[in-house]
Amino acid sequence: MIVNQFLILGAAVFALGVYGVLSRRNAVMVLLSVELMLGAVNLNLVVFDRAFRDELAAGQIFSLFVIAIAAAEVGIGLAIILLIFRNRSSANVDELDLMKL
Amino acid sequence: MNLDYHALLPEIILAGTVILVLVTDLLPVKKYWSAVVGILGTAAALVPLLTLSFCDSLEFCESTGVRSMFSGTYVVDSFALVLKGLFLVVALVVLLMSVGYLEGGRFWQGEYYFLLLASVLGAVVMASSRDFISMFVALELVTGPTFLMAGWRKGDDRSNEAALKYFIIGVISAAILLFGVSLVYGVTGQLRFADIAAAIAVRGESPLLTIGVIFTILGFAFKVSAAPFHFWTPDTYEGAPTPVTAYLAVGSKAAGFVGLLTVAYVAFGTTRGLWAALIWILAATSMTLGNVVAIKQTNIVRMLGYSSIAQGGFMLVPFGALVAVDATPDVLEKAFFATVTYIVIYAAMNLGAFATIIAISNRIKSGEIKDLAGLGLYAPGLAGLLAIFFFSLAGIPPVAGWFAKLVMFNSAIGSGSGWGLALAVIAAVNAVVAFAYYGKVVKSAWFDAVPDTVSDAMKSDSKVAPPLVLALGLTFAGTIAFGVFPSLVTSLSEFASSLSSGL
Amino acid sequence: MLTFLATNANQLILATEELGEINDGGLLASLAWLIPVVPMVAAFAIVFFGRRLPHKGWELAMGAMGFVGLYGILLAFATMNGEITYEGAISMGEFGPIVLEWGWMVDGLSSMMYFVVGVVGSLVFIYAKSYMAGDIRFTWFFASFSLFAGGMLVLVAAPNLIQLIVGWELVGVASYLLIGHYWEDHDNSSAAIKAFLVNKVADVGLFLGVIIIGTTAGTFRFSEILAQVAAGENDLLKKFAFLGGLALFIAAMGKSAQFPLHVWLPDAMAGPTPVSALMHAATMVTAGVYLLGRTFPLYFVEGYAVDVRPIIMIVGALTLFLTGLIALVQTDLKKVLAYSTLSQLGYMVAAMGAGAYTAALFHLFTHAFFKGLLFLAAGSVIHSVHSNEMTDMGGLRKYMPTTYKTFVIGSLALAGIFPLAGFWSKDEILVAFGKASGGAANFALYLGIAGAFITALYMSRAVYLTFFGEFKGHGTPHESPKMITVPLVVLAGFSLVAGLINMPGFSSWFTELTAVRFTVMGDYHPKAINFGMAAAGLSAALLGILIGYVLWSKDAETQAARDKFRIPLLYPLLERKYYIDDLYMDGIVRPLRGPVARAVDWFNGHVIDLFVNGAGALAKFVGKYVYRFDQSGLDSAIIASAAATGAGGSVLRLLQSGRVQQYAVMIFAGTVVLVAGFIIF
Amino acid sequence: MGWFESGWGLSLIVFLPLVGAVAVLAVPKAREELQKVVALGFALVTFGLSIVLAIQFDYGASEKIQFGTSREWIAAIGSNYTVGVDGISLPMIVLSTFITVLAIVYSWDHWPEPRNPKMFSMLILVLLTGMVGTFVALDLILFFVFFEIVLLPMYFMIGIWGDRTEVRIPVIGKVTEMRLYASIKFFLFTLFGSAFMLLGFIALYFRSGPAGDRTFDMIELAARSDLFTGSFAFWVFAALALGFAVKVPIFPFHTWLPDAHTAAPTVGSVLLAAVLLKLGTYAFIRISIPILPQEALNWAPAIGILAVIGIIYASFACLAQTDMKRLIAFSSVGHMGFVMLGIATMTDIGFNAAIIGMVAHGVITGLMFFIAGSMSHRYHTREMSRLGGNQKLMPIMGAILGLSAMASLGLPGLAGFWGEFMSLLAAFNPNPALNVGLFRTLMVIGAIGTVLTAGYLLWMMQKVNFGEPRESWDDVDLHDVDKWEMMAWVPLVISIIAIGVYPRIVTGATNDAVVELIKNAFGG
Repeated sequence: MIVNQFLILGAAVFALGVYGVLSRRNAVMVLLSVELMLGAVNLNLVVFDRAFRDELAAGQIFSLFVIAIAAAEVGIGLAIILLIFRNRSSANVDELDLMKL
Repeated sequence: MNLDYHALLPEIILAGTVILVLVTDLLPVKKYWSAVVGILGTAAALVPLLTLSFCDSLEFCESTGVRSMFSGTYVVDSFALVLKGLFLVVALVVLLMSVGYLEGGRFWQGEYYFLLLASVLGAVVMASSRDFISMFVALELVTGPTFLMAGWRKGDDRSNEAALKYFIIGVISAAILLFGVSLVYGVTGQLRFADIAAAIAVRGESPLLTIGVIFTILGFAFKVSAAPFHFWTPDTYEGAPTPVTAYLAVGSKAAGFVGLLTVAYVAFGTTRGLWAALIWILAATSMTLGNVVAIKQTNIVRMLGYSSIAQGGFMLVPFGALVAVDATPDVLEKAFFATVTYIVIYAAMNLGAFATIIAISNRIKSGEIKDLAGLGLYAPGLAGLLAIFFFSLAGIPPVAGWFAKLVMFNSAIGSGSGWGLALAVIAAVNAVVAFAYYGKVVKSAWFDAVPDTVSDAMKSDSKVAPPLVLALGLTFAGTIAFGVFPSLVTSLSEFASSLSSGL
Repeated sequence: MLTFLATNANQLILATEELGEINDGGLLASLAWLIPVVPMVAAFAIVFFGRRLPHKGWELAMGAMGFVGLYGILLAFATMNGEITYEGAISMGEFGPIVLEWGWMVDGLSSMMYFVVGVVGSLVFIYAKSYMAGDIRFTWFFASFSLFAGGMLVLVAAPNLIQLIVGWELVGVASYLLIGHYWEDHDNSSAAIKAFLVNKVADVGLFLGVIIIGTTAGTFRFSEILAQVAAGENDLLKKFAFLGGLALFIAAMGKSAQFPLHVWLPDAMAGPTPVSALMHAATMVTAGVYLLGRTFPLYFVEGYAVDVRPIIMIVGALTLFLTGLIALVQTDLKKVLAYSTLSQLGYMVAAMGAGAYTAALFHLFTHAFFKGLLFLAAGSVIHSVHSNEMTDMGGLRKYMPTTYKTFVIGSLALAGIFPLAGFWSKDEILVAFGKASGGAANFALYLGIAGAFITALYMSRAVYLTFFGEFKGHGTPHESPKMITVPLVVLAGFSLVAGLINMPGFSSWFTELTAVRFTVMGDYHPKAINFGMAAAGLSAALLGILIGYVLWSKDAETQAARDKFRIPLLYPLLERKYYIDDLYMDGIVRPLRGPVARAVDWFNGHVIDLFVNGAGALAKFVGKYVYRFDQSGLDSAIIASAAATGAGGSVLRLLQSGRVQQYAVMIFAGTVVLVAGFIIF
Repeated sequence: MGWFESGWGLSLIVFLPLVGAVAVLAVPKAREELQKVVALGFALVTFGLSIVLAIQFDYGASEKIQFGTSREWIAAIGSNYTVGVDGISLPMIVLSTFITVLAIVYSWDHWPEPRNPKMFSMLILVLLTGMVGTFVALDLILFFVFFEIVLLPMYFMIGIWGDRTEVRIPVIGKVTEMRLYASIKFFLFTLFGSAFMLLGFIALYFRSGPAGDRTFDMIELAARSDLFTGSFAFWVFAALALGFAVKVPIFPFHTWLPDAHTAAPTVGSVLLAAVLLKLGTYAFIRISIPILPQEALNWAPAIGILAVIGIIYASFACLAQTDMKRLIAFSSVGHMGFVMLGIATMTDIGFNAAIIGMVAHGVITGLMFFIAGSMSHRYHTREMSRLGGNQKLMPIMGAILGLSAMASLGLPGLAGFWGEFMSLLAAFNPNPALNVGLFRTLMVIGAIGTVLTAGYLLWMMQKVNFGEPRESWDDVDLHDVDKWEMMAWVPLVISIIAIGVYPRIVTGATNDAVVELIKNAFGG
């Protein structure tokens, strides 16, 4: 099993997610970038699971939980973004500065 | 699979309440019935906790020692019992605080209680989780609803903003945590804490493990808002409805600590040098940053945000002091004991502080510290409570906070290491600095003249919602009682320290 | 016994058993605690009830003082029948090994002092009733006056050093109250403060002396300390005796107003005249001499504080000479007398230094009468002309015959004219100077004879300026009432005959009286009169009177015209009192009260608080910037890092991102830093 | 009276005032008379109990802990509710309850503005609990708790009823009201000290034995003083000393004091000066020295030097003051310097001197602050340059001021003398382990300090009491001492004279205890 390559891929995807989170102005895009990071996590979990040939398949099961919860979180996130969009007609994160110093 | 329903009863009752609240909301009754159901349900959930705790002396209860389920991934031990009890009590107080608050504004009430109780359910589950899957689920159950609650003042831009910031930072932290967990899994092949500890003991440390551990711990650092992962805290605290802030500052934070404690002690117990050093840094920076920045704050809730960062730092001190210490069970237990004690006391006094602030801002319609001026003249009762809770936060005897600080110092110095001592000294200086801003609030309320912004109507309006009075009473009683008879807390936290000895 | 004492000049008499039977004084001595207590109680009683009494408290004061006077007379007679040594003590508290005691002592020395204080005090109190009549604080005056006498009696009765301090300071505080009696006037309260502070400076010596002697001896009781001195076995005490003795002498210099701590006494004239009379005659200034007398063996027994003696002699001699000269240029009658007191105190102190215990005390004794007399007479004059200045007097001989006569008797006694009291005592002192060996003794002898001359000179000046010539004041002076003149006459009587009780070759009653049992005597009383010394002293005095007559007997319009001897340099020097007051004020007091005090206060607010408030300011400052960084400083941090790495748009892009993303940056950055740190270390 | 001796009596003295505070709280705000009566009643009963304590006390065994008890309090950290009285604490307890009664009596008709008798008397009672608690506590943690409790009422007293004149804060440059600056400065200063003190306590605990045999008990720790050696002892002593030194206060930790005393309302200043400062010196005698005797000897020269610097420094600072109350405040620094000098000698004489000095300073400076308060109440100014002729305007008050000034400058026969003189005496022969030359030098400098002390007090008297009154006071209603003032002050005057004449009132209780303490700490 070629673990290292997958690991590098996972790390790269995670980093991509980080980049997206940091650079995207639209909240939805930020949310998607976070999903990317979680994707990297899932990848890792599944790869390790296979690498260990885990009898309980714990990694895979964990990744299922992650996917499910990520979906829930996206739901929450979209709800909040919707709320903001409704109040301000914009979902840009750089406008979130009401509580600026 | 053999389920111990007695042990699971609190979760079951709470889950039932969550559903019941949702159902009540649909019924054509007054909205506060949801709250009543929630309060009753939460209180009911406390009953099995008590029977479990005093199992040995109860006839109908079957003593089985530690109740471990699902192949050891879900454990109801004394630690779990104490923390569950804490979460439930915190939930009760927050519910009491919320009732009046929600009545006064344009809010969705039923869903609010539903979300709050769901989050509490997560916290209760968290206390028993002994593997990463259940812990992650519990953690998300704690956090998820709070994202929504933070934005509960739906028409208020600040509240929305608070919610979004909190959400984004929250999910990023979750991602970091998960990434760390995935690496730990990769190194050890295990997700159950006990197995991870065993695997690490066998395999020893590796860079990958180090990265995994650090990522995991830092994921929790977000929850306990330790610097430098605290940035969301002040904004969110200020923007969120105050009862939610109270819950975030106490319930959610305590849940974070529960996770941190369990993970650090049970899963990573064998790489203590690593996380202790990490936490040492987090503790020192949190205390210092929180305190120093809090001095400059003008909004009381925002100030409490920084205060809670600093208090979080104090809570981390006992762990940080474990750097470079021989792992005698005594020392480990002391640190554990100190943190649990601190959490319990912190819960009482911080909730009290928030409850008082709710009562006050209901009256003066402001959250600015300078607008508290003259409170002692027209509302001595509230001003007195304010003084008591803030002095407690500052750690002045005889109100509870001093004892929290005492056990914190006690464990830091008791660790016997120079690092522990250094941290104690940093904490001591910080404890003094902290008074500068806690004192500022008291000063404003008691020493300053009544400003023009306070109308005569506000002065004469001495009405405080009855549930809030109850909340104030509970927290007041706790703060005083824990301060004067600290053994009330220590018996709890000693009971809870069973986890550390399980190493 | 007399012969034994008299024939052994400079020889120690260690064998105390040779002194004959000791009498414990019986009931009289055991009740002597009443002597200090009665005036003290009277003082308090006057404060609380005085105003309601018919004589507004005077009767209490008078009663107490009269009681002391009678008791003093009784004790004096009892002592004549045989030496009494009695020491009573009540324990008042423990400080570790030290037991504090209140006690009373009855022996020759203290009996003599009881007698002087009691008799002179009673006369002054009688006098004061009339003198102070109509004073706004009549009652308060007698309360303080009783306290004054009471304090002195506490001091005299003290059988231990610590009680001595108590009495010593009580005298000081009472003098403060009395000198500042007319406190509405700023100068008077300043004079009172001056008296208190100068004495307080000397009290540093007293404190240190008592501590040193008491601690090294292991006891504060005079009897035990002096017994140790006699036994000569306490090496520790020997080692510290010089320092302790010197310190005690400094204390004596303060109370007995020795040069250069004499400055307070002339200013103390600010008080009412009876105060001056009592202060100069019987209480306060005699305390220093008394202290030296009480601790006399310490300075006299070889191996102890003998090296202090030359210092004592020189200080005493300087005082008697220098202050006598100042008296020559005073125009205030009371100031003349004040400087004369200083001069006489110089004699007493120098005599103590020369080892002439009896002579010094004898001079104290006689001086009490004639100086008391002179002050009361001066008061009588002042009362009648309403001025202190001799320029407002003159020719009073005609108006106030009794006062005039008694004043002249006092003056002659002071000048040391045979056979008045002053002659005998001064002569004895001069003899002592002559007998003592060493340069200091010679110095004292020459200055002593010169002093006799100066004394006669300024006293004759005072007599001529006051009582002869034409009256220059306003109104018509008249003789004072009986209450004032009777004490004058009584004191004049004492001034005439008091010297006879210790006439060499004739009587030694005083010597026997003051010979204290447990002190190791190094004292002597001349067996026969030393005609050479007597002639020297007497002729110096007569010369002084003669010159005085030449200079001042003729009346003139102005004081300047009468003071013909205006020697350049010397006269202004005397008028400015050798610039010592100026030195103290400008050199010490003003700088301390002004610049030094202000500097300390400034230091408090600007240096110590610099740290205190600076810490606060620093916390706020740091808080401000940390907060700014926490909230928005990220922008600049990112610009900096972007510039450093040279990264292009991708990093700068972050600048435009929202706040929440900056938080995220911090989180990731923190994570990376921590991970990197832990991997590396 | 078995119950009294079993520890209940002592606990009653400690907590009765607290009950009183609650009782006052229960009285409706409008019923001021009742509030006053209740407050005074509780204070009087407490005082009465402390007198009973003093009567029942076995003076023959004053070195033993009496009326003591020890109950489990916080088992988890090994801290117990251990209280007791010995000869050292007894005078301090009586002093505390005594002064408190007088404070309430004085307040009867002199409530500071903004008028709030209810809260004010509650704070006084809470303060009393803290003060007495500190003096009876024999457990370090218990001590710490009471030590800190004292801060709260005082903070409020200064902050609410303090001086409202605007001052420019040195260094920071902000202009604020005196009371605000003083209250926070007072609190932060003390808190800073006590934070380190607490660290020291905990460190002692962990060094006090193997796990399971550790203790916070002061008596037990003193018995185990051999365990505390080396650099450990050095740092622990430093930490404790920091906490106590701020409270005393020892130069250079004193700058909170002039501000706090000046800003505080009259009764606040009185209690602050009379009792609160003694907590620090008492703690030195009770904790630092018995537990860390060897280290105390190492530190003694430093303490002695700072004490004497304090004496001289405070005198000069006093000479520069124009504000009467501030002058009295600064004089406390000097007087506490004498107390600390006595302690620094590490001898029984010095300790006795320190304790009697503490008591004397309590009654004397307490009285002076009372008078200063009453005077500024009448004249509406404390600037000495504007006063003058007070003796003429108010003869009785002037006389009492004079008496207290005389007592303050250490006039023998009045209370202040013994502490001062015996401290100097003790410095001549300090503990054999100390440098004799140094302490004798300190003795001489300290003795010179007495002259300066006399100087500033006499000049104060001259400015305030003497001279002709200014015309501007002609139309002002300046009544002499009123009955409440009389009732509050006469007992103080009597005690000043009584202690001055008969020092056994204090040393009779303390001496045996002190001798024993010194013997246990330094041997022989």
